Formats: sequence, structure tokens, C-alpha cells
Amino acid sequence: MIKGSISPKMNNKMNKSLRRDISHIAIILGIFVLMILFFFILKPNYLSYDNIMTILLATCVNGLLALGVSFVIFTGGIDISVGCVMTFSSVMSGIALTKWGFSLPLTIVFGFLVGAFCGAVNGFGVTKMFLPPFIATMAMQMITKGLSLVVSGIKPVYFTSAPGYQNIATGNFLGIQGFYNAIIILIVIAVIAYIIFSKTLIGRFALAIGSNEEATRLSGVKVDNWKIAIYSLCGLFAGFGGLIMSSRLNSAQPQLGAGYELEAIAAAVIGGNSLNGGEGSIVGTIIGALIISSLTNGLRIMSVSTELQSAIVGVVLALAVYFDKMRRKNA
Amino acid sequence: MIKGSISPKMNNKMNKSLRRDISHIAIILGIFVLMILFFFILKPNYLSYDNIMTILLATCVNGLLALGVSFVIFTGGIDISVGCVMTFSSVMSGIALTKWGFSLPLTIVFGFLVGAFCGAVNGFGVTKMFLPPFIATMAMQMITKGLSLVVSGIKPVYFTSAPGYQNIATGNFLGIQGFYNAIIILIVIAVIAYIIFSKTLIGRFALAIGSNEEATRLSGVKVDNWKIAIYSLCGLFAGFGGLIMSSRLNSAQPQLGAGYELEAIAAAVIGGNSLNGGEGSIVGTIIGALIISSLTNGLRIMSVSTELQSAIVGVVLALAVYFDKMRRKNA
Amino acid sequence: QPASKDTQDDKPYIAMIALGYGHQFWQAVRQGAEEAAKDYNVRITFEGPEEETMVDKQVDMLKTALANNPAAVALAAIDVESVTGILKDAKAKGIRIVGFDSGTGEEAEAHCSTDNLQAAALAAENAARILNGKGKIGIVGHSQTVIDAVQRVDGFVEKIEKEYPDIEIVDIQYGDGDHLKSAEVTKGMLQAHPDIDLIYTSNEGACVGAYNGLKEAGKIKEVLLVGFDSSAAMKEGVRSGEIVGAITQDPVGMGYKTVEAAVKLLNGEKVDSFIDTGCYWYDASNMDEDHIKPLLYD
Amino acid sequence: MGNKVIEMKGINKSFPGVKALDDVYFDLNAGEVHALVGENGAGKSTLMKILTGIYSMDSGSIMINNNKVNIDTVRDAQKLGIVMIHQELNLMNHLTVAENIFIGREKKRMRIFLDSREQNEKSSEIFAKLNLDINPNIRVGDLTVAKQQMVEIAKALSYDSKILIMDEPTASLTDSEIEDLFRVVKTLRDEGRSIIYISHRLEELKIISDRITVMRDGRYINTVNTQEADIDDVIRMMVGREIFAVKQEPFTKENAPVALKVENLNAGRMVQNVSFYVRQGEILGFAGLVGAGRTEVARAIFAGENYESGDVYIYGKKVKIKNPSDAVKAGIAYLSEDRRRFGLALGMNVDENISMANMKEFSTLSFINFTKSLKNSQKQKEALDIKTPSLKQKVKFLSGGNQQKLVLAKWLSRDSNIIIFDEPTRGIDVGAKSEIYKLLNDLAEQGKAIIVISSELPEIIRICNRVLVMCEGRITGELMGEEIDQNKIMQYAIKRNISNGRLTS
Ligand SMILES: Nc1ncnc2c1ncn2[C@@H]1O[C@H](COP(=O)(O)OP(=O)(O)OP(=O)(O)O)[C@@H](O)[C@H]1O
Ligand SMILES: Nc1ncnc2c1ncn2[C@@H]1O[C@H](COP(=O)(O)OP(=O)(O)OP(=O)(O)O)[C@@H](O)[C@H]1O
Ligand SMILES: [Mg+2]
Ligand SMILES: [Mg+2]
Repeated sequence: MIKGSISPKMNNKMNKSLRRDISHIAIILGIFVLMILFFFILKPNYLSYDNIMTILLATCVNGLLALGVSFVIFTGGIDISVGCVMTFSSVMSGIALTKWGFSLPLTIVFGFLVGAFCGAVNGFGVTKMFLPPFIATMAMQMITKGLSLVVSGIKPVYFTSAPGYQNIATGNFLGIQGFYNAIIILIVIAVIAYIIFSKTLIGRFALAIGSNEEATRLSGVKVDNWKIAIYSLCGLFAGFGGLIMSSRLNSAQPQLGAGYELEAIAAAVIGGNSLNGGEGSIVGTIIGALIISSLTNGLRIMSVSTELQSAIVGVVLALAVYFDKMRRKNA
Repeated sequence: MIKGSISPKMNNKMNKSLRRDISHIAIILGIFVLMILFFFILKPNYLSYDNIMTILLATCVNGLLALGVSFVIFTGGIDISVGCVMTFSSVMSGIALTKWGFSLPLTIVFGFLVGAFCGAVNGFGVTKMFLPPFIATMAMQMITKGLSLVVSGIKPVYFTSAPGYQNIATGNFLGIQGFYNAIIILIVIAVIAYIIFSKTLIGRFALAIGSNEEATRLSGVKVDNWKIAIYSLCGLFAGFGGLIMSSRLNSAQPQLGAGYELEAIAAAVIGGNSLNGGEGSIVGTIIGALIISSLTNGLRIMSVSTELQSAIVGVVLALAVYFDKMRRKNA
Repeated sequence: QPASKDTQDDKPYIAMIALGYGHQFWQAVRQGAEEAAKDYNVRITFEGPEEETMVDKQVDMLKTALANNPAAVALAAIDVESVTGILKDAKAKGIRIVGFDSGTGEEAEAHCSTDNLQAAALAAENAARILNGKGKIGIVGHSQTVIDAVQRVDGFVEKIEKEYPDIEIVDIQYGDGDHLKSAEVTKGMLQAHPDIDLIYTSNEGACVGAYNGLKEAGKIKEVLLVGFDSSAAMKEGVRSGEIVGAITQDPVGMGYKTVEAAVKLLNGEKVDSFIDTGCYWYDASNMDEDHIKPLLYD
Repeated sequence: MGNKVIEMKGINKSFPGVKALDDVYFDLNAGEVHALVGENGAGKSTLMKILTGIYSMDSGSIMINNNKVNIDTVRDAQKLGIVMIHQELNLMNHLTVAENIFIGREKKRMRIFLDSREQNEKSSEIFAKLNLDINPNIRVGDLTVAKQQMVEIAKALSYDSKILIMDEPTASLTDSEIEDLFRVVKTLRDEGRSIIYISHRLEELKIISDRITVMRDGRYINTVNTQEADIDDVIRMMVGREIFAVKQEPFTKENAPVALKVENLNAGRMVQNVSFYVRQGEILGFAGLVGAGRTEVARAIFAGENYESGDVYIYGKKVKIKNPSDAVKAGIAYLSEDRRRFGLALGMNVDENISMANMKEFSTLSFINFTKSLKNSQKQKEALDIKTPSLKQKVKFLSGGNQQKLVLAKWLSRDSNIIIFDEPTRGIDVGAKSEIYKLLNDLAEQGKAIIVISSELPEIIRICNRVLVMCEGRITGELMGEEIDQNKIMQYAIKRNISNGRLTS
């Protein structure tokens, strides 16, 4: 065995982790670029400034949900409640603002807390009630779906009393025409997610739990607590999604939500994250979300009929994951 | 080490397997009975002959889907395409009957084949394309959802040209008033599913794969082929569901389908089947499906508002699975 | 003409975005719109979110449609509030805005729709007439949130409560417009209230679902059924008298008139700001008459 | 002895970053037991996996009965009569013993219906032949590791194959079980079958093998006839260097403080009234037959599993341990007997695994200090001579023995006061084994209290200052210094408590 000195490896550390990330997402990055070129050639205004901004804005909600769900997926779990939790958090902050007279900043924080709380309950179900994640979060999906309707009285809750609420998402960032705040919010939160994932214990333990939960527990890690934290984090991200969603619509729509979770999971998985847990990449998730929204947008711009769009997204989903698996097999 | 005599153990075998099954479903059987009593006390006509038949009929479609999905769950997989595959198979048989002039029996068989084919494609995705089951079947869900609309021209396909089609599901069995054929079909198919599960290779290998896929493969079992067979079986059951569904409505409704898969999975899981695979019970699945339909029916009879129904089913789902887990932990 | 033309096509382009997509109602609107497009030689696209609840998807669709430089946009907004800003910008660019069905609020230069409240009241009137002003009614709705659906229930309830004191509405349940679910809902309702005389349903899925539920419960014609919208199954039910009657809203006409209004706006002609496409009661006795027959669709 | 049934020539195989096999030669005669030995990571398992169609070789040729063959799948190998018992257990835990044995070759009635009765009977026959008492109708997951191992062996025997490969079959067996196994192996050989036998227990080779092939660092070194061979030569060929040998001194620091004291511990069926102590600097052994409940004692102390009653004192202070995290905080470390299930995150890399138990140390305010953790991992890697291309290598690509060292490294990083080793040398080669013994000694020297659970009596005898023997969940005896010998241990190990009517099932 040849002993390498330590220091060069240390210096290479950053490069390596970056390189690993890039190789991790190489295939989907390729797919993404090809897809964009394809649409651009057929419809040059696909890459018009306005349309790019439209795509980015359309990525925001799904991107935030996908980021949250990614952490759960790293642990080998799944969260199918994020869509409904998102809605529930926005409905609750709407109620807080209009009925309980919360100030705007408080309202926003309250919405986040509601999301995190739902996530914590999911985590509680998974750890203390021994529910499989799919079941715990399916129950949460049904519960928040019902509660959103009950709490709102089955009516949209409007944020019109808080002028400026709509600007949170759709105002122009630094006054740049067409550059929505929501996009910056997504970018900032994605960077935070990246840091949480790669530099903190929560990311490390998410992967460790996904890789071998029992071994992690026997290493003295309080797996249950970390899992609750991770599900709460996922709920918190759903709360972020709820903020962007309700701000874009200037209202909380209680009936919305179901269906968004699948898209979020699809984004995470297209982004190269294995549902078995134990490995993953935040950058991948974001690209996955971008692929979905730019594909949908492209199909719309090409006036592909709505019914075919769903089928095409399905095929792309399968192929993207397939190519990614192939790359890994050959690596 | 002291040797017990072998033969008494042997003789106990059948008893044991039955006993295992009963202990497996003891808790949910208890929940089921309690629930029925609860509704019966509040609304005595809950247990009227007519209402019992209504509940049983309402169990049919979900029960068939749940049976199919159970086999996939035994392998540790999941199939979220069953709802849309069911719709697609009924749309296709509608087309075969009305456009291609198939005879009625041929139409029915064709519908089953379409279901099984979709299942086989799922299996292909899972085995040969290395897709996680969730993803393969999510893609299939999107694809069949789109294709159902495209093929049908976004219109219901009517079976009115085949008189008697509606009787397949809602005719009276042996002329017994109110005793629908669909119920007998469900019972017969459930028995067949039970036999397939407990007496044939497909059931054995489903469990073996769910328990330890790699070990099964290393034992020389052609795991891929069996998985394809199991997913096809699941698709076939979705085809059965499509038959009952379209016969009840005397038409194939192309926009239906999404959402049915979650209910089917919920039934299987309430029935005590672990999403990790490796163990399970067909009897459990059927009871799970009965719990869902009798709960929903009971809530409707009590005029509980629709939005609360969803939340209540969510809570019951979580609790049922929780109690079942507790039983196992203590066993 | 300030509106820009599509580069690949000389015909003016009109983007239509509906509330939903899968229901026959929207497909009938689409059919009418396509007929008008042919007649007036314009190009249209017709889309809608897969669920009638997905507000943000509809907003994305609208934005994407605008990226294709349409001459006019026709929209049935799920939530008017959510599109007002975008429509304002579009209008400023010279794009003409037409509303249909649920409409687009202030920004529309023309609005083609039926009054769902009024249509539901018409259903109530007929139901009351059939019951001779006395009896118990159950309602199977298709959504608690989509505006049309809510109005179709509210209008019915209001009318009955106001004008028919001897009629009681005993239960309202929702079946998502899913045929099977609506059948189960109906049967559950009959179990809870065996004395129901009539069931009113708010769309095609609810109606056909209830129709099957009644058939399965062996209560057809014993419990009367009033429906909404149209489809082959409903027409057959109405013809046989098993559905006593239903309301149709002429969605084909709505689609046609929407495109027509947009074309007229593009040509600088004057257009009425509100175009009522009406609502009609149909039953076995009148469904083959000339003014009803074309309004029924499959 | 006669004709070659297998001849493997010029076999090459690379994994990313590792040349696992380099021009390897191997042959097998009809009716012989051929031992294959080598250090951890020498490539033994890999070579056998190529022979059984699990891996495909990069180049080389395989002749069976002098015909060139292609073995692409497990089925191909089975058809050629080659069956392997893997180093790591490969069982379906949810299925019954009989179902596991006959997986893929189910007995059927009327072509489609499964016949569990016949399978159960056939399984019982095999167990009878092995002189084992295992109920074929019990779920495999409910058996101990050792019994599971026996099921694996029964399964392989049931193939009635011409060539049987055993990859460390005795790693988790006790002496009496090993005797049974050897008896079976000899019967099979006398029936004319050929057996490839991989083991790190070199003392077994003289008893069981006819020839020995030695591998080192992925290369073929030599083949010798066992009769003529000197085991020390074999070791030299394997290791290529001298071996460190320890002779355990009797424990002298009798008044060293008691580090861990357990009183009247009851936990589930398998831990009854267990009381013992271990002093700082002492190495305490737990001996007993497989299934005696030693692992249960360790897990009850470390993870509070099945805990019913009893007290645990650490340095005289009573502690309540409800989960591993409490134990780790209290300064206890536990190396489990099944590293793949309980010891390692196989999908993560070497560094991440080594630092797992100690992340608090390697992070500030939850932010990970990568430099610190890598530095520690590098130190451990060198100290334990862990063979890995880099600290970023995924653990699943390491050989079995190196994986075991990794678990050790994890706990050594943690600097715990009390360390429980459950079968610490399972699957570890002689060289590494003696290093681990030295390490245990060093750790004791440093003042750590050490508990070693081992089913290898020579190991217990060689390294322990004091030995407790368990039988059926109770401590049946205590031996010290000169008293520690094979016979005494065995006497205590079978000292059943007949009065309470309990029998092993
Ligand atoms: N799937 C794999 N991917 C990458 N490297 C591997 C893989 N399997 C084995 N190796 C490497 O190949 C080499 C040989 O491993 P192998 O398991 O054959 O050793 P072994 O002789 O059986 O050792 P042990 O006695 O520890 O089981 C090791 O360096 C190991 O790290
Ligand atoms: N998961 C389990 N379920 C049921 N019984 C078990 C389980 N694990 C172990 N046992 C039983 O507990 C007893 C003690 O097993 P344990 O693993 O503690 O033995 P041990 O003395 O540590 O032996 P070794 O470690 O050598 O296998 C055995 O009789 C075994 O059958
Ligand atoms: Mg090995
Ligand atoms: Mg043990």
C-alpha cells in the first residue's frame, strides 16, 4: 500500500466535492441543455428574456418543494404531503393576516412555522409511530387537504389587505424589469439548502440514515430526532413554497395542492437522487426542477395539446432517470 | 442442542400458516368490527341489507386495484399507475368494441391484456431500465393519463352497443335481489389472488424478492422476469378494475383514474402489508379495502361534510397502521 | 393593428385558456371555438389545467401563451385576482382580452358566459314544478371550490329556500365530478335519507354518477334526477325519462361566440361587453326541438 | 488424486481504483478439499464470484472438466454444478428456513402449486445429516447469525452439486458446530465432490484441506499439499512479513477501578440475572455456545434493547441507558457482530464512516469540520492499515476484513472508556487478527476496559484476562488466569439450568 501524504488531498477537497457533484449531474445537465436547444431551434422566442423569466418563475414553487423533499429522500424516505402542506401553510397565514390581525412579517413567519410543524408531525409519525414515510405523509396529505378547506371555509383567502404581499414573489428584483423576486428567493434558498446538505450535520446524518439507519443509530446518533428535524425542514420548505404560491396569486387557494408532491418528487429524482436514500445532490434537484418547468413551457409554446404534454413529461421522466442510472453503472 | 421430533411440527403446518394470517390481521379485523359497530349504533340502517351491498359494491374497484398492488408491495415495490392504467384499459376496450368491432368477450379479454401490458412495461422499466418502482409507475401514470384522453378524443366511450355490458358488474348474482355480480367477481378474484399468493411461485418469489432481492438473484432465480410477471399481474388486476368500473358506468371515462392508486395503496397498507416488502397477506388487503369503503360510506350516511371526510380517513389510516405496528412489535 | 402576428403563420392567433380540460363541457367549448376559428380564418390554441383548481398552472399557461405573441387572449380564470396584473400588462401591449365562462374580471373587453346562478335557479324551478312544490331534495355537487360548481349549487339552494317553503334540501355532498364517487355518494345519501324525492346534480359527472347510483339502488324513477350539462349518457337518460330533465348552457355556442368576439375586436368592430350564451331546461318532451337539439353535445 | 475439474487461468479483474485480481491461476481436483487463503482483500471472494457468474472477468479463461466454459449468470454456474456459500449471509429473512433452502427450485404439485410439506421434509433430512436442530418452518429472520449460516450451508448442500465453494463458512460458528460442518465436508468429499474452502482460521486447514492455495494482493502465490506444508510457511506466503505475537499476561492491576458494573440485568428471554464487572485496563471475555445470549447482554447494555430490570454503573455511577446515544455519551462503544447490518453505512465513504460516532467532535455549531475529520480518518487508516484507494472510497467496495477494521476505527476515533467487541475478528486474516489483538492489548494498557465476545475459544484464551461463560442467558461460570482453558469453558457453556425446564429449540 502506498501512503499518500495528507495535505494534497486536503487541498483537493473542495475541487473533489465539486467534481463529484458535477459528474453526479452530468447526464441530466446534458439532457437539460439538449432540450433547451431543441425548443430554441424550433421556437426562437423560447429563449426570449421574458420567457426565460417565465420558466424560472414557474420553477420556483416546485423547486422549493423539491428541495425540501430531497432531504427526506436522502434519508430513504418520501414525503407526499408537501403539496397539501404548502397549501395549508398559506391558508393559515392568510387566516392569521386577515382574521387574527398578524403583521405581515409575523404572518410570513407563521406560515413557515405551520409548514415546519406539519413536517414535524410527519417525522413524529415516521419515528415514534413507526409509520412508513409513504403512509405517514399520505395521512398528512389527507388531513391538511381537509383542514385547508375547513379553516378557509372553502373560499380563497385574499391577501389584498396587505399591499405589497404580491410583490414578495412577483415584484422586480432591484427594479430589473421582469426579474421576479421569487427567482432570487429560490436561488438564495437553494444555496442555503446546498450548505445545509453538504456542510452541516443534518445533511450528513440524512445521508447516513439513508445509507444504514441501524448502523447510524448504533453509532450513538439520535436518529429519531434527526429524522424529525429533516421532515420538519421539508415542511419548512413547503412553507416557503406556500409563501411564493400565495404571493403570486395574492391569495391562498385552499383546494390546490394535491398533485404538486409528485412533481416535486419527479424533480428530485430526475435530478439524480435515488429514492433508496444514502446519496444525492441539491444541485441535481434544482436542475431536475428546471427540466420539468422548461419542458412544460416548451411544450406549451409549441402548442402541444394538453393531454399529450402529460404523456411526454412521463416519457422524459423515465428516460432521464434511465440515462442517469446507465451513467452510474458505467462509472 | 436437543432435537425435537420433526413430525408434529409438520402436521401443525397448515394451522400455523392460517394462524399466522389471522394474527397478522387481528388488529385491523378488530378496527373493522369496532368501526362497523360504531356506525351501526349511530345509524342502524348502516347494516341494512341494501347498505351492506352498497358498501361491498363500493369495495370492488378499489379492492381489485389493491389486490394487484399488493403483489407489487410484497416485492418491496410500489405501483402508483394502477388508477390510470385501469382507465386506459377500459378506454381501450371501449374503442375495441365500438371502433374495431370486437365481440364482447374479446373486448373484455383485450381490456385485461392492455392492463397487463401496461404492467409489463412498468416491470420492464423497473428491471431493465433500473427505474425505481415509484418513478417507473409515475411515468406510466402520466403516459396512460395522456393516452386515455388522446385515444378517446376526450369523450366518454359508451358500451351501449353491447347490451348486457352493464350487467357484468351490476346485474344480480343468481337473481338474488341487490346482490351484484361485481361482488362475486371480487370474491372470486380475491380467492384466486390468495391462491396465487400462497400456493404458487409468483407469490413465493414476490416475498423472496421483497425480503432480499440480491439473495434471491444469487439463488439463481430470474428475478427480472418474475418482477415483470408481478407488475403485469398488477396491471391485469387494474384491467379487472377497469372492467368493473366501466361496466358500472356503462362507459369508459377517460379523465378518471388519478387518485385511485393512493386509495389502493392505503387499502393494502391498512391491511397490514409492509411497504418494505417480504411479508404480507391477501386477506389483509381485502379487509383494508373494506375498512376504507365502509368508513367512507359511514361518514356519508352520517352526513359528515366532504372536506372533513378526507381528514378523518387520513387519521384512521395513520392509526390503523400504528396499531398494527405496535402489535407486531409486541408479538 | 398593433397586435403582432405569429411569425410562422399569417393568420391572427388567439390563445384560449379554460378553467379545466378533461370534462366534456370544456371539450364542447373547444369544439365551438374551433368552428369559429375555421369560419373566421384565425388560428387558435385551446388549453386548460388538468385540475380545475390549479391556479398557478393556469397562470403559467397564460404567461406562456403571451410569450407566443397572440393577437388576443380568451380566458376563463380560476381566480380572477391571480391574473389581473398579467392581463393589464398584456393589454398595454395591445393584446385584446376576452373573457368566457368564469371570465377575467375588469380587464375583459368582452365577456361571453352564462349566468350559473340563473341556470341553477332554472333547475330549481323545474325541480319544484316536478315535485309540485313539496318534497325533499338531495344535492350531489362536483366541487366545493370551482366557481361554476359553487354557483350551480348556491343558485339552486337560494331559489328553493326563497320560493318553495315546502321543499327541504336535506343533504349536500360532493363527488369531485368523478362518476364512480358520485354514484357512491348518491347511494350513501339515499341510505341516510331514504325519503329523498329528488336529486339535483351540478355537472355531467355528478349526474351520470347519480344516475348509475340510482340504477344500482333500484330507485330509478322512484327518486327523480335532475342534471346539468350534457353527454351521450345523459341524453339517453333524459330521453328515457330516467333523468327527468337537465340544464344545458350551450358551451359550443360559448366557444364560438368567444372567438367571434375576439375576431371582431381585432377587426376594430364594436362588440357587446356581455354576451349571454343562455341556459335551457331540456327534458324528454323538448330535447329534439330545433332550439334545444344543437345545444346538446356528446 | 486425479483429474482437474476446474482450471482458471490468467484471470484479471479490476474495480474502479482497484486491481482485484492480477493474472490469477487456480485449479481444483475431483474429490478434494482445496483451501484458498490470503489476507483481507487478497481477492479470494472476487475470484470465486467470477467462478459463480456473479462478476464477469476482464480477461482469462475457465475450464471445467477440460472444456472451456462461459459463466455469465448464477444459473450457468448452477448448471455446471457449482454452488457457493457466500461470506456474507444471503438469505430472505421473511421466508421460512425450508423456503430459503429451496428458493428457485421449489417442489411443486400439479406443476404449479407449491408443496411446502415436501420441502420441509427434505430440509429436515439435510439438517439431520448435519446433526442440526433447526425447524424448517421457522422464519429465517428469527434465527441467530450462526443458525442462519447453517441454513446457508444446508441450502448449498441441497443443490447436490459437484463443486461447492465455502467462503468463510466457520466465521460465526462455534467449535461443536464446526466439527459437524467438517464431518459433512468430509462426507461430501468422500462422495467424490470437490470443495473450495476459504478461511482465515488457519488451524482448520490441517484438519480439513488437501491442498492450499495462497493469494496475496490479488496475485496467485503458490499451491501446496497440506500434508507437506508448514502452516507458518503458509502464513509467511500470505503476509509476506513476520507476525506480531502476543502472549497474554495475567491481569495484575487488581485494584484498578471498576469501569463497568452490571447488576441483575434482565432483558427479554435471553438475558437473565446477569451480573458482572470489568475493571479499567482489563480484557474480559464472554464465551459460550452460539445463541447463549452474549450479544443480547451487550445490546441490552448498549442500546437498552428489551431492558426489563437491572442496574448499570459506570465508574461507580449509576446510569440509565435507553438508547445507543446514552451509551456513547456514557463512554461505551459497541462493535456489533454483523458489520454490514449494524456497523457500516455501506453507501458512504471511508471518512464518513470513521467519523460517524464522533460528529460532535468534528463539527462546530453543526457545521462539519472536514479537515479535522479527514485528518483523524487518515490517522486511523494508517494505524489499522486499512486497505483502501482513498478515504473517499465507498465502503461497500472494501473487502470484508477491511470493513471490519473500519468499524474499529470508528470507535477508536471516539476514544470511549469501555469498549465491547462482539466477534471482533470475524472474517479477519491472521495478520490483521494479530494486529487487532495487539490493539486490544494497547487499549487495555491505555486504561480502557474491554469486553470481548467471541465464539473462537483460542482467541478468548489468548487475549482475555478473565472469562465469563454464558449458557441460555445466564452466566454459568467465571475463569481467571491459569484456569482459562478449553475444557473448563466448554463445561460451563453447556451447564443448562434443567430445573426451569428450558430447552433450546
Ligand atoms: N464490487 C466491488 N467494487 C470495487 N472494489 C471491490 C469490489 N469487490 C471487491 N473489491 C475490491 O477487490 C479487492 C478484493 O476483494 P475480495 O472481497 O475478493 O477480498 P477477499 O480476499 O475476499 O478478502 P476478505 O478475506 O477480507 O473477504 C479488495 O481490494 C476490494 O476492496
Ligand atoms: N431477532 C431475534 N428474534 C428472535 N430470537 C432471537 C433473535 N435474535 C436472537 N435470538 C435468539 O436469542 C438467543 C441469543 O442469541 P445471541 O445472538 O445473543 O447469541 P450469542 O451468544 O451472541 O451468540 P452469537 O453472537 O455467537 O450468535 C438465540 O437463542 C436466538 O435464537
Ligand atoms: Mg472475502
Ligand atoms: Mg452474538
